[in-house]
Amino acid sequence: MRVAVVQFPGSNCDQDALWALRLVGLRAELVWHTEGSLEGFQAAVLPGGFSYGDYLRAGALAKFSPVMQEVRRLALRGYPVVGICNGFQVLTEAGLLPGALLANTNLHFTCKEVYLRVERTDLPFTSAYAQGQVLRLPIAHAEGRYYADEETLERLEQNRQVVFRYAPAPHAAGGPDHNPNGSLHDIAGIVNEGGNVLGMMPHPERAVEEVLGGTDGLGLFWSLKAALEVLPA
Amino acid sequence: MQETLPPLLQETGIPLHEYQEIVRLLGREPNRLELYLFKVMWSEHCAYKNSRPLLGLLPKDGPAVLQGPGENAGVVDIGEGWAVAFKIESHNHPSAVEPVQGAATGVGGIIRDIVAMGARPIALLNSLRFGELSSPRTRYLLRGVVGGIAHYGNAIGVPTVGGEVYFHPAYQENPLVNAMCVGLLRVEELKRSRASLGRPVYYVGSKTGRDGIGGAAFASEELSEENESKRPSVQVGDPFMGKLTLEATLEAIRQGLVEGVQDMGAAGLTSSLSEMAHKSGLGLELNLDRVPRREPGMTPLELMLSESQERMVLVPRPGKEKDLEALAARYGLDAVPVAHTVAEPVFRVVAGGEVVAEVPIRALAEAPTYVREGREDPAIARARARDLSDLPLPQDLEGVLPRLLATPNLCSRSPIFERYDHQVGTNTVLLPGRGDAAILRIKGTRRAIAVKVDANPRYCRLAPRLGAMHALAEAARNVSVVGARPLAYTDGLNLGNPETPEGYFELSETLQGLAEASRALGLPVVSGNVSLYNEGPSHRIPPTPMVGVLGLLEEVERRAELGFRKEGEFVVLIGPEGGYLGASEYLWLEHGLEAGSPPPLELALEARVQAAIRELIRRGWVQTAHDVAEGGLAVALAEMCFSYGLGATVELRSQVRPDALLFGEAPSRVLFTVDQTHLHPATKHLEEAGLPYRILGQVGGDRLTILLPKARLEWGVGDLRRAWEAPLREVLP
Amino acid sequence: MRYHLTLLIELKDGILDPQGRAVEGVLQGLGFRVEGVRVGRVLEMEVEARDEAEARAVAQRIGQALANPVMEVFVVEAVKELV
Amino acid sequence: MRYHLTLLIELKDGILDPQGRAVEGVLQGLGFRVEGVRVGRVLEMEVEARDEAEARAVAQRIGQALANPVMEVFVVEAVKELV
Ligand SMILES: Nc1ncnc2c1ncn2[C@@H]1O[C@H](COP(=O)(O)OP(=O)(O)O)[C@@H](O)[C@H]1O
Ligand SMILES: [Mg+2]
Repeated sequence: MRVAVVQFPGSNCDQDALWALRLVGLRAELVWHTEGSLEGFQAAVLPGGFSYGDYLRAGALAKFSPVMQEVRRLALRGYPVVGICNGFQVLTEAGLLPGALLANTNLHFTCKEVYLRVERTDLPFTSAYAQGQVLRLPIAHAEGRYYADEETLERLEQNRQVVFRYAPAPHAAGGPDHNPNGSLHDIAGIVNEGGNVLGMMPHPERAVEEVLGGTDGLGLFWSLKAALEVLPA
Repeated sequence: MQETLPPLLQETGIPLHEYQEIVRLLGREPNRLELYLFKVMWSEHCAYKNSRPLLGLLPKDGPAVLQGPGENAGVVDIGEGWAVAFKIESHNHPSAVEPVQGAATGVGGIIRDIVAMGARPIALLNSLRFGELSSPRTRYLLRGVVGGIAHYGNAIGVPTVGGEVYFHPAYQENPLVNAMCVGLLRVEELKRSRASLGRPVYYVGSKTGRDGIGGAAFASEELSEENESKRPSVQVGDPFMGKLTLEATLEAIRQGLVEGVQDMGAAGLTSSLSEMAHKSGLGLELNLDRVPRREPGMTPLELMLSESQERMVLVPRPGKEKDLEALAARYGLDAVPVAHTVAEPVFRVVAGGEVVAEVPIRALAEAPTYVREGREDPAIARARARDLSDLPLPQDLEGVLPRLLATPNLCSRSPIFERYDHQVGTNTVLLPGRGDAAILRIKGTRRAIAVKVDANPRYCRLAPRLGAMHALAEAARNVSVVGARPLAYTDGLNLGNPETPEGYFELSETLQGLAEASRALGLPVVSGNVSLYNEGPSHRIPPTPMVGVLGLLEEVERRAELGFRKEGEFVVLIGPEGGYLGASEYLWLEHGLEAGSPPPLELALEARVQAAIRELIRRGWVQTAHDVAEGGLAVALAEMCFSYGLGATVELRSQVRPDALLFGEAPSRVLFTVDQTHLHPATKHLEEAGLPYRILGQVGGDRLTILLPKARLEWGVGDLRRAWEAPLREVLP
Repeated sequence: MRYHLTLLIELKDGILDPQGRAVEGVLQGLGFRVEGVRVGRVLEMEVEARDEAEARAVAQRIGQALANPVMEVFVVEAVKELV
Repeated sequence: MRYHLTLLIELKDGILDPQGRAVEGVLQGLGFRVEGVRVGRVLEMEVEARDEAEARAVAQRIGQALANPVMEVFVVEAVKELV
């Protein structure tokens, strides 16, 4: 089972994603964005970073990279595709996920820990989590405010496509502060209708070892591994 | 000839005696381009004219040192075949002119220095100085500088893991922005700025435009109304190109394609190429027609002086030229052989088939140095001598602590570091705000490094020599209290005009202090930067030696953070209870005074305190430790409550005046916590080490309670925390 | 022929524009009586084309490639022949 | 009277525009024959003014307030009366 970690010019969490995937025993390899084929890969990760400097708009220029055709093909065939942070932005820009990611309402890059609730566990990305489990994960982005029109939002909710939602810290008083970027419906991560393309703003690959201060991201990689084990090669 | 000279000298600002020296070295009059080459290479920034003799005082050798000063960055061995390259660099003047781009290009520049050593950058730090926080200009600069650091560091993917910020009126006209970068490399991949004879020298990266023409020279001039008009065209940082250039350079090194690497920083092509050739004991011929350009019509002078960013110099190994070109093409970068080394020791510039400049390479590289007479500013001596014993005691001791926590110099820095990606790379073990130094683990080993940069402007202003000693001692202490053994340091020396007796006095005192502390603490300097002429019309900045210390943890699990974590743990203080009011933050806040002497520093004791806390951490007995710095014991204790919202009750018994007891400052003091089981072995270790210590109390509850001989003070941790968090949040929402 | 193109890419009406709001706050603070401030991007560039109609068509295609229809609209603001 | 103002704030000539360069590279990769791409900001807003001349003067002052004189220039692109 091979996982492609796509490197766009300006990606900078590519090595981190690779490290996390390998930590759970997945065979992961870097694939440069000019690559014309993802033959032999059963999953793709679009890592965080600043593809094309995030110039014009985060993710806007990466959607033209040749490798995106192949990512699209993989997705259409039902293989898991994960976009983390900038990868999520690329997936929405490329139309593989609905909606868009706009500038945070605070107008600046924000790096801190947030909490998110797992809304669905019947996915290749979340099977290792419990329904409603609250995860502590880091965010690091300037354009993470999820936006979609009313109709799209409603469809997302009806189809249960919202996978992660920003939530208050467990045992905390609560309040409106838990949403770090102003995303609609507190959305932190969504899947496509088929449930095989995930985009999320928080960084699960930054929370995979105790020494980094938390392991709540590991579940995602374990889930992916379990899902890939039952996929036809 | 004679009559054409004065305008040219006026235009370049080269003093007559230096011009005469240039004529002597050349054996003829220089042409205009040649004179400009001298101007930039003989600028303070490139040539260290005033500081070089004094820098000689610093110890530069140590068992861990693989590369000392003289290259793009210093390198130390951290074991298991790994080494760490690090350096600090100033970008003060560009940041004063355009804070966002000035700070961004400062970050980009120091990253390239690290890459030039063959190291992958793994951490950034910065050291910032502004005027008073209440001033609109300070706010504008602070927002811009923080924005610029975030813009570049976040995008290029190097975590910004630490730093320091001080506000002081003397920086109002001349803010300081220094950036430090740390990189990781395999010992065998260490690169230097070298080329062998007859090799082509490649220009790799971004194209050359009219950016920052004359910036290096500009960096060495005082800011004044008059040279506003001399403003170079602003250099713009491009972290995207920076990232591609970084990756291409490191890949070329990993694949064994290159023999030498040099970044193009201040003074661009002129400095990078001439210095590389000089260090290689060779000459060099540069063909300007080959230089990739962004704009039409650039003159040789503009090309030679341009400080366009994101450019590197790579010297391929024989036969690897095509591989290097192909690699650069893959990243969409220009890679052009613009020069080649020659045996004749000259720097020759060719344009349009003609030699437009040719000067002996030594002459460029070896500028005259100056040793001057220094004299202390009597006003400063008077302020230092001021007797503080008659100061009234505050009416409301309890009220002082929240006010102190809310001063710009002590309040929470999270509104700043939240804007920096501090985790990319997944090596950051101790996040900003969580410990006195940042910790980064080394993947594939159990090792980690710790880094911190420090310098207290009040101490340095009132007593430059002692202040510099404090800067090194404190940076090293910060590294020690997280459990790491300091190995070496880098220093960013930011001072005023060395041509004034007061400025030279401060420079020379600063270096003598650093040298003394280095020897006593056994820490060599491996790299650094000197930025002089930092003054405006009415203020000279305090001498500001920003010291960046790098330390090693052999086992990353054996470390300490600063927050109280476990109810019931005992709070222990190493060192005396009472501090000094001289030069303290308290004195400034409550009495509006910057006066008195900074606290005395006993370096031998300092070294023993640091060794002791490291040992307690190494044995696994201590997981929480914090050094007692500005604001004294009360502030240190409050800070320890903030990470997890846990309070403590402690008792102070000393009979010194209560404000000195609570808020007085002194070095060589460390607070730590330890559980019941390890309390005895820990205190026994301190006794054996002959160190004074006292068990002050215990962790617990959500209040901080301090019992004094004649008073009981109590605060809600939440209240203190709110006071501490508010001030910068207001500026950086 | 060479043409200079100016394209504007702006947020659709009704989509929250925090940057516009921040600028509005600054301007109002300075005493300007402004409202409804919106911040977008302007792109300027030069292209080769046979005639103005072709240049305009190219501008349209570039706008389509660069704007995100989920939240943005683009306008070809100007097409000018260069001499 | 109410006026709608359109201001363009762009980088001065000669100042590196990393954004423009990246966009240019991508457009060329897509086969567009473009050159000299520059990316700036466009601001749209409404103001109260007695007449067009005043509205234009306000637009000038706003441009001065918002553009960074070290790196940027501004152009008042349009002043339109609203009905
Ligand atoms: N204050 C200092 N302490 C120690 N080394 C210094 C100091 N200032 C400069 N150096 C060293 O002198 C050399 C030249 O510095 P610099 O011109 O800043 O290098 P670069 O051109 O690579 O930025 C470097 O090796 C630097 O580390
Ligand atoms: Mg260098």
